[in-house]
Amino acid sequence: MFVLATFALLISIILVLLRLYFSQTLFDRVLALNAFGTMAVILIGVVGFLSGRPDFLDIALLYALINFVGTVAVLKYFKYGTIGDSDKQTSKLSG
Amino acid sequence: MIQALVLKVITKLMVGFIILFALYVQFHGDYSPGGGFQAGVIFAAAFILYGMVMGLQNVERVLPPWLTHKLMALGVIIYTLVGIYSFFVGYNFLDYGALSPAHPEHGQHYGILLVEFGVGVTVAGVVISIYYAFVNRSKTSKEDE
Amino acid sequence: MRSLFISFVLLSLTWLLLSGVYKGLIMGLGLLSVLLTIYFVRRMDKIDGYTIDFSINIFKLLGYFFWLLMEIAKSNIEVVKAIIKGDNHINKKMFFISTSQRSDLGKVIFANSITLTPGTISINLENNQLCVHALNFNEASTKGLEEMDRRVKNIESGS
Amino acid sequence: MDFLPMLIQIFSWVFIVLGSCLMVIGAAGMLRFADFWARLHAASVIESGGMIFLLLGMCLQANDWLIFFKLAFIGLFLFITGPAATHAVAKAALSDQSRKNSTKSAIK
Repeated sequence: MFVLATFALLISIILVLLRLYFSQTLFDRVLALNAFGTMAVILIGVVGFLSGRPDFLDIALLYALINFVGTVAVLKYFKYGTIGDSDKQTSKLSG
Repeated sequence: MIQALVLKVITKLMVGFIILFALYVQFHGDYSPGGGFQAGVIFAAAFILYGMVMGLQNVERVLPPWLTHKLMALGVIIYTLVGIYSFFVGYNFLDYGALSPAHPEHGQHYGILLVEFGVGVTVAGVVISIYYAFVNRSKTSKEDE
Repeated sequence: MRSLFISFVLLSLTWLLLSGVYKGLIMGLGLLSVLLTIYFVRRMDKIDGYTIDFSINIFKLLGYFFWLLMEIAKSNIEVVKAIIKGDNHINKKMFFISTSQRSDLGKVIFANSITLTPGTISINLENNQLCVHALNFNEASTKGLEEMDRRVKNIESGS
Repeated sequence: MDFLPMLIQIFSWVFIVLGSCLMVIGAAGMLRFADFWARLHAASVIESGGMIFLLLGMCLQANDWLIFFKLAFIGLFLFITGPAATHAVAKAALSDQSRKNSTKSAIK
């Protein structure tokens, strides 16, 4: 059963990576990256069950967290040009 | 500061759990995968997320830059003090048995815990300092234009 | 004071459920960790001056959660059908819907529920107006969203 | 009492197969749709349906309370942050689109 789930996840990861490769805009890539992250989290859990060592779940939780932070960082960087404060940007727009 | 209300509320909700998860990884180094380095990175990730969503001034007031610089040194000091303590009591450098001569097993447990704590503090300090340095650099380079 | 107690209980429960090692030393470190976390979170709340208003009825929230799971299952079937039919049979539309929740948390729960059900995605939340993008727009979808809005309003405990 | 474990096994099989199917269909949808806004919905199938079903199936297979709770935490975390991330992507894409449109009309 877990072998089946692993194969399904690997196939969908390959499909998403193809999307990542053949997309034109940035947001397509961020979207594909986000979906890839979700799949990777579940793949870690499934492989942990498959090898009979489910203590990988800590790593899966960590990956979910880093995926969220990374998505926010990429979006913020491409919207404002910095991952820090964007007050300068707003003052530039208004002034 | 991001104006999206959804991101703001979600960040405020999750940041506490992220910090707690970092401390959990820190103190369970010998029961599950993880340890000082990962814990430091998660701890820093919580503050970086907060800084990205709620603005740089806020995060710099929660954890001032001078404090992160001190934290970098503090971790190394903890690490070294553990080593030097065992040195002075008459063991080898970083021989954890020195921490509890009657039960060397317990001593090793405490030693690993302390050394991992030092590693975690240093990594958290370094990663947050890198974030501050990176952000301030991009700010000044924009002023140059 | 009440929020302090709630956050302490929640964080301690999280630690105990995650940890699995119930020895004195680790439990003591857990207590220290919870206190440190509460210190940081209170500090953040004080500095940015934005606290989340937790006026939510927990039992109603659980009931809503199961209703939401049913909705997710239903709309998953719809979107899978749309994917199999392909590009020519979809009717994309972007429209506005008004939110009637009082607290920020209620609005965010509503927006997140819309995004969680496949087929509708919340795009922009501003001044009680929520911009929604639907994959297969018809009359029933606005009705469903209005019912969801009513249910989310229902879980907010009245002051 | 042999009935209950068998029922649990059957349910976890069904959930895992269903979740795997939803994952593959969602990924195929991301590849198939031509438009970014349609792809958002395909990604949403992956992040809600497939994720929930696979994690439920794994929860039923867990033979330890600790593993069960860790899976529940992962599920809850993805349940809360996944939509927020999708929302952020959609919002950024919308503002980018409107900015491009406004510069185009300004040039005209």
